[in-house]
Amino acid sequence: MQGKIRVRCTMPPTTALLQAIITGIATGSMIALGAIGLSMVYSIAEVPNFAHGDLLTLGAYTALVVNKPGNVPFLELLTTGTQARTLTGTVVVFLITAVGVLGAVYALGGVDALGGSWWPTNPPAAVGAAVHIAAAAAVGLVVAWGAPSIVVGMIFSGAVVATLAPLQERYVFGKFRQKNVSLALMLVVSLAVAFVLRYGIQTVFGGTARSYAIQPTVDVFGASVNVAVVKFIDLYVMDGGLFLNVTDPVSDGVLFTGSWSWLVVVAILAVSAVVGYAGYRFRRGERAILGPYLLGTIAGLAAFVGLSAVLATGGSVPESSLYATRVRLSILRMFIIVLALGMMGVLHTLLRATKLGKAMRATSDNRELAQIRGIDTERVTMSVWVLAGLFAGIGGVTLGFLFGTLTITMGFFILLPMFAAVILGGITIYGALFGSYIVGLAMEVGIFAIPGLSATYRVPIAFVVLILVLLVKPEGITG
Amino acid sequence: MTDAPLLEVDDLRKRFGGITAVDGASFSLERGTITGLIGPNGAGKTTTFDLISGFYRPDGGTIRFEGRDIQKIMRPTAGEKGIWSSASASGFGLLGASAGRVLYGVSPAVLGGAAALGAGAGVGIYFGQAAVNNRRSGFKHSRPFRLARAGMVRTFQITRELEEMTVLENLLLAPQHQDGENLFNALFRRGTVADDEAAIREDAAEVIDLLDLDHLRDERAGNLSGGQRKLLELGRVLMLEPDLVLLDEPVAGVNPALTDRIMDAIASMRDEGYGFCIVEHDMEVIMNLSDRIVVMSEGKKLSEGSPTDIQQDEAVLEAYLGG
Amino acid sequence: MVVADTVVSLGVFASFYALLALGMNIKYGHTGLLDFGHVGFYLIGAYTAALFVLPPESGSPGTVYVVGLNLPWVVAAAAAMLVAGVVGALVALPTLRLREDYLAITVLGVSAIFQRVVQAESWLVNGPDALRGIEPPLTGRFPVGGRTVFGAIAIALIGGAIWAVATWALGQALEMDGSSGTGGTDAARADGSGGQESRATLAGRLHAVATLGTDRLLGDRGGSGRGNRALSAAVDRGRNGYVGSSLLAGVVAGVVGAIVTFIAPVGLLAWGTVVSVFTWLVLLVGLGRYAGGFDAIDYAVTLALGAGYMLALAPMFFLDSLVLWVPLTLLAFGVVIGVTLFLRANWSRFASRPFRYGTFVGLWFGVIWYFPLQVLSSLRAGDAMAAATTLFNNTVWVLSLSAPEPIIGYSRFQLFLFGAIVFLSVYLLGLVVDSPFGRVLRAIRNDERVVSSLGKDPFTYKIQSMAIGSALAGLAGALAALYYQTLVFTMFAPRVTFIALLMMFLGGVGNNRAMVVGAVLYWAFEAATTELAGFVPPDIRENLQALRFVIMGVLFLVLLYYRPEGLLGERSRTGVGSE
Amino acid sequence: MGILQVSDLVTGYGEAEIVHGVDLDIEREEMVAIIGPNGAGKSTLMRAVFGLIDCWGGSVVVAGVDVTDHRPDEITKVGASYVPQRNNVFPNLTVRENLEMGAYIDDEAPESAYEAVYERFPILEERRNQKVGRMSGGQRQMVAMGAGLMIDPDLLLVDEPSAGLAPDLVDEMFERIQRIKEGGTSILMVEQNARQALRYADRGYVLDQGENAFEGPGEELLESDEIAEMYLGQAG
Repeated sequence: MQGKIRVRCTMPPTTALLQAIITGIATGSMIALGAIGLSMVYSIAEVPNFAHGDLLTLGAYTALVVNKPGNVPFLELLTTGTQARTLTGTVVVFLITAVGVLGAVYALGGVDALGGSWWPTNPPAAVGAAVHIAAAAAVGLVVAWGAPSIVVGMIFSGAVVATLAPLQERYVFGKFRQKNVSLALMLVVSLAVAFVLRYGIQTVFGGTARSYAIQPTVDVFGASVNVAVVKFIDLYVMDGGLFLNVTDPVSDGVLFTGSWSWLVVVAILAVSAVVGYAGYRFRRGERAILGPYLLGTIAGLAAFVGLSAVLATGGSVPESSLYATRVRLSILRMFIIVLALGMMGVLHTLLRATKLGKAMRATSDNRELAQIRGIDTERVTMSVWVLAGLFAGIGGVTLGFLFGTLTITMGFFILLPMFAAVILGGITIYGALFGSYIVGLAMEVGIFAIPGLSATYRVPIAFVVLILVLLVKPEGITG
Repeated sequence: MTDAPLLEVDDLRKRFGGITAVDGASFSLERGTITGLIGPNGAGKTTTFDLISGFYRPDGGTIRFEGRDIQKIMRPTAGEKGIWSSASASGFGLLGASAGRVLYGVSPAVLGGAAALGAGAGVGIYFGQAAVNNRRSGFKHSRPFRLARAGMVRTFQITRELEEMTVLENLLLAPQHQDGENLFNALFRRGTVADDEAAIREDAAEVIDLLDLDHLRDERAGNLSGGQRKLLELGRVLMLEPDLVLLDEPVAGVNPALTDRIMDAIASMRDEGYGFCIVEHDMEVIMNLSDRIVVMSEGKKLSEGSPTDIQQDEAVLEAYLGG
Repeated sequence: MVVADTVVSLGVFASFYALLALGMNIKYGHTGLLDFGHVGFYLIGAYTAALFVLPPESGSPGTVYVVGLNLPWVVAAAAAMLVAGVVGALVALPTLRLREDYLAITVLGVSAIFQRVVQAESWLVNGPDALRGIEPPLTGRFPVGGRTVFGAIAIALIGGAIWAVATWALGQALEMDGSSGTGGTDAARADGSGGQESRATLAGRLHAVATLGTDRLLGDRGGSGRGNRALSAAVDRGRNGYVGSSLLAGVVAGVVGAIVTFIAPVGLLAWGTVVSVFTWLVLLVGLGRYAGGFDAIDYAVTLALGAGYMLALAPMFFLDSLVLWVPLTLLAFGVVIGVTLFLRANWSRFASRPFRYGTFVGLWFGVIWYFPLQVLSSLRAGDAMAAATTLFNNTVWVLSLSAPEPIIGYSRFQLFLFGAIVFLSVYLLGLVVDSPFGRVLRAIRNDERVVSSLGKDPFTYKIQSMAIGSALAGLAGALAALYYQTLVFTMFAPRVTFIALLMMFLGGVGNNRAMVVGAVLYWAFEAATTELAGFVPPDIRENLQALRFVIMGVLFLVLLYYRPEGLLGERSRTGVGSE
Repeated sequence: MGILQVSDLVTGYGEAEIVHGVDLDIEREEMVAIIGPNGAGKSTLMRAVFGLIDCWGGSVVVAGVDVTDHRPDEITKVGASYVPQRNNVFPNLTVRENLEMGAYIDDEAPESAYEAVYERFPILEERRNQKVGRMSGGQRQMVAMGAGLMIDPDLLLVDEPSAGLAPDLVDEMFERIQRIKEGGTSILMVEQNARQALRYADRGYVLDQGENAFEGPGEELLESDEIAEMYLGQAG
């Protein structure tokens, strides 16, 4: 056959565009981790919080307490090595976590909140207190037990930052809001808070870069996999069908191999489409947590992945193929995508299914009407800060994990794309998610598409996109 | 064009979201007369004002001021087009040059060529978007300052005084074509500016005198009472010497003594040849002051005539009291 | 220690930061445009000036830049202003129509873009590496000893300028006395009785001497000890009274100084002493005027408090162990702050004029640091001669006496140069702000829609405001480039914008002169904390330096909350003769 | 004991005093209309009663509880509910969610509360999962009313229920309000459409320039010449 180009494929070339798109999705997820909290605070508490990036930094550094206590000032006295703690040290970590959890609850409405006043049902104060204390103790135990794992570090950071973030509202932004200051002054105030936070972290930790102590390899299906190093995902298109091969370049181990004949590919696609559409039909007209589009998409994707896995047949790397491509992706980036999706899922459920979430959306829509309807908008505002802190804590640790090093300015550099995403989304929570992926994709695809552009230009590209969009629609995409 | 009516509104339409605020209103008014615009709440009077004074873009219909379509008045001048297109050209030229640099290196020829290409693209983009705006989407300009320059000025329902500036400064701000408003003059032709300023100060002193604001001359406008603010707004209008004045509720919240003074000032200005269009809820004031009254209801003109006609018009009463 | 040098270099920093704050003030204070990307224009000014000044061939190995024009610094500074202004206008074109928060964030993004371009494009200005070799003007000609032609010219210029400014300031102080309202003066006269009178005459006499007779020549007779008639005449002439006679006096003093230093071996020393002492006297008169009705008790209390704050630092000097002095110092500080707050709450004198009191407490603190503290170590060593020399050196701040013979070092010249630029900028901006143009800007800050309804296009004014503000930032950048001589992209972090905002809010939003005060206060704090950091072990010095930013941030928040109009407040504009 | 007593209420915005001492008294299961020309301070009065702006003087008592200057959510808890004139729905929430927000102070609104609202406004059940922002003005008004009724209030304050409605819908709206009253809820409404409002109301208050001008049974006020004069003024 004349038209077919046979590619020798022991090592397929990287398709830069596809690679850029996938990296872009990972970057978008990374931005979304912070943008969720930023947009919540911006739209509901009406604070364009420049300190949000530094909350992420705070989260990243806080995890050191669990992960590498030997590097934390004062705590180093309670350690026996970089990672190992004395019993006192463990108790201290337990106490910090428990106090963090209780503090976050306290932020929702003082002592009453500890008694359960923020619950949808009004329990007796003793019951509420007992539940809260039990929960705090449980989280504390998990953290104390699981340290120095980085995942536990995320929980720890989440709890601590969720307690600290509302303090900004209580002691700074709330005070200024009472004075009815202009939005411009609020921006200046938040810039000052950012300054205090950033250099506060530097005061404690010093200016040198830090890093987590993490086991880069985990066991997956018996194989040892390095999560931080990129994996090669090779896809081959052949006469007879598709072949997928996932390898670990370090260990040279093969993580997954599968091949599908064209017939099977068509069947999988068809069945997935039918399942997706069925899911859509099933929910049509409903606006629940799982709306028609969401359910359809999830069902379709699940069917696709499940069928693909089940119907894959083994094989070996083909000698030649019509087309071959390689995408590099680390487990870590995959994890970030999954984490972002998970957090969005939690947020979505919260906003759609819980009374608090609905009150948040209502307050964001029309604060005064929310008050008229009997919503305690102050509590809603505080809960938004708690959530934003929680997400910032978790997001910060993830960032530190991904970047490899923790620096004082890491949060600020991610803040700019976050703001671009939030403004693109017209300062709504769902818009911010959308904006995050637009910005993430624009950054990565832009670097790829413009030859000669160095990677330093990622953030500028985000802003060029933002400015171009604002030129056309000054109120943002969804605004 | 002097025989054209001072203001002619024809089939004016404006929608906000799903709500039609103005739905085909037409009326006209003449020099040297006071026209009252009344109607129940939500009849679209203030929106009509905003449309006439150029703060909103109409969805349909035309407004002519002294025979000229206000859209034409608000169009950018040649000078503005020049500034915008050259700004666009230099911006894109810079972009082109940097792109050339990134793609092909530092040779001056490449840089120059890329810059020129970028500049050309910039000019093209500017005029292209203008053309698309005008032809395709029926773009309507909203640049109220051009209308004020042409001689039509408005006041606001909720007074908008410059709170941190004094009464005197509020007045001094108003006159058109002040030499000192040009940065170059302010720095290098200070003599001319000082003369100009002295003349304006004299005018302002007269206006202050006329409106009896003497004792408040150096008071921050933010400290004035509601009625005094209304007076101050009127004073700014006087400083401008326009042909047509649109007054949005000039006596709302003003005590009776001040109301009389405002009414006298309006009447005497009318006699000097100013045209007025007034929205006001105080019926006594509007009936006494107006030469003609236009009644709006649900975004349309319901009726038009002399104050006595309107008072006897059953349809008007119905509109107010409801069916 | 001779700390006059420290103070002079502090003044240099303060001068170009004052320009940065002035630019911000035009944008935000006068027009209401919140520009979080201000540093971007500072960057553009700095690099533009650098490229204009640098020679075509790279000055040092490993330095690459696109073009070196080797032009004089004046051209470079002008170009920096022009380029920064034009870029400011270009940035403003698309962003100005946005909401204020979008505007702030978008321009912050633009400044981040500028910074990244500098960092990434190594052909442009040496990329991530430092751009070195920027030659400040006339460095080779300094220090001057006086007995050369160039030295005489420099001395004539520097001395003349200082003399003129000091004379003018003295006149202003006299005027302030006259225009502070009849009521105030009467009251002051009533309780101050004879003392007040004689001081007024003393200051008047000093002014008469300082003008070197030129006031008679010009008929500038205000304040020359002739009582109320002359004073009111001075008030009538408005704020710019004394300008003529001050300038002329400056010229005369400069020429005389040049001649004296040129012919006599001790001329420079004598000239420096006279000029320095004159500036101290003017400062004293100014403070006396600012103090208003202060009596002995007030002076004593403020002195005690200032000394208290200084004493609170004492443990630091005498105890080597960090664990010992930190808590002690903090405790002592707590006590003095407690006393201050107690006085403020319970003592009507203090409560009625907290800022005046605060200023004096701070001043005494500074005075103690500047004079007695510096000779302490010499005295302890029993070296009275060294102590006297130090004291003399610090007093005669214009000269550098460390060399065998008195000289004028480059830093003095730089302060004079930068100071003159700041002075001129403030003066010109004053003209702009007081003109109808400035009136429109302030109207836009109040309510854009009114401006529009009065037939003025707010957009063109906002563009001009952005251009002027950015040009000033560019000028600040140019001076910074000349001062640092080395530029790295990290110098242009968003932190700089924050500092400019801080200085603006510290001084007073919308008040141009207050920008200088804000800049000086900021750098005083900076210098003081740097000195403190010298007392801690090097390994935690970095933490301490971060801590001072935290303190700065907290103080900024407190300031924004309790006194958003700044320490000096917005200059009142109630017009002339509002009494 | 009436459901609402307002005595000598003074309030305004910023420095402008708009309501200068108004008295109102509403009995249980009574429907009262406040009418008056534009700018008479009707809506301002309502907002002050519901705690959205500060009262400068006077007092507000709802169901025997003094709620002067209480927060709106606290006033809701005494059994009062308010339907503002504009912006009275959450546009990004669905109909059902809007209703749920209406019952926010209840732990969990019983399904019967929704049923009751759906019964009054059947169209809302049909569209319960639709975003309110996409609905017409009339339907929005129904959503707002429905949300106001979710807590089965003793007192319902309605601001201009007929504003922005097509003429044929106005009658329908008043009839619905009438039925709500018959269900045992006292109603205070502010209305521009004086004639219609007085036809349905038991009593009417006329406000003029922020003060009580007339008060009386609806029919009586309808006949009054002075009212027409107040609306249109007198040429003199």
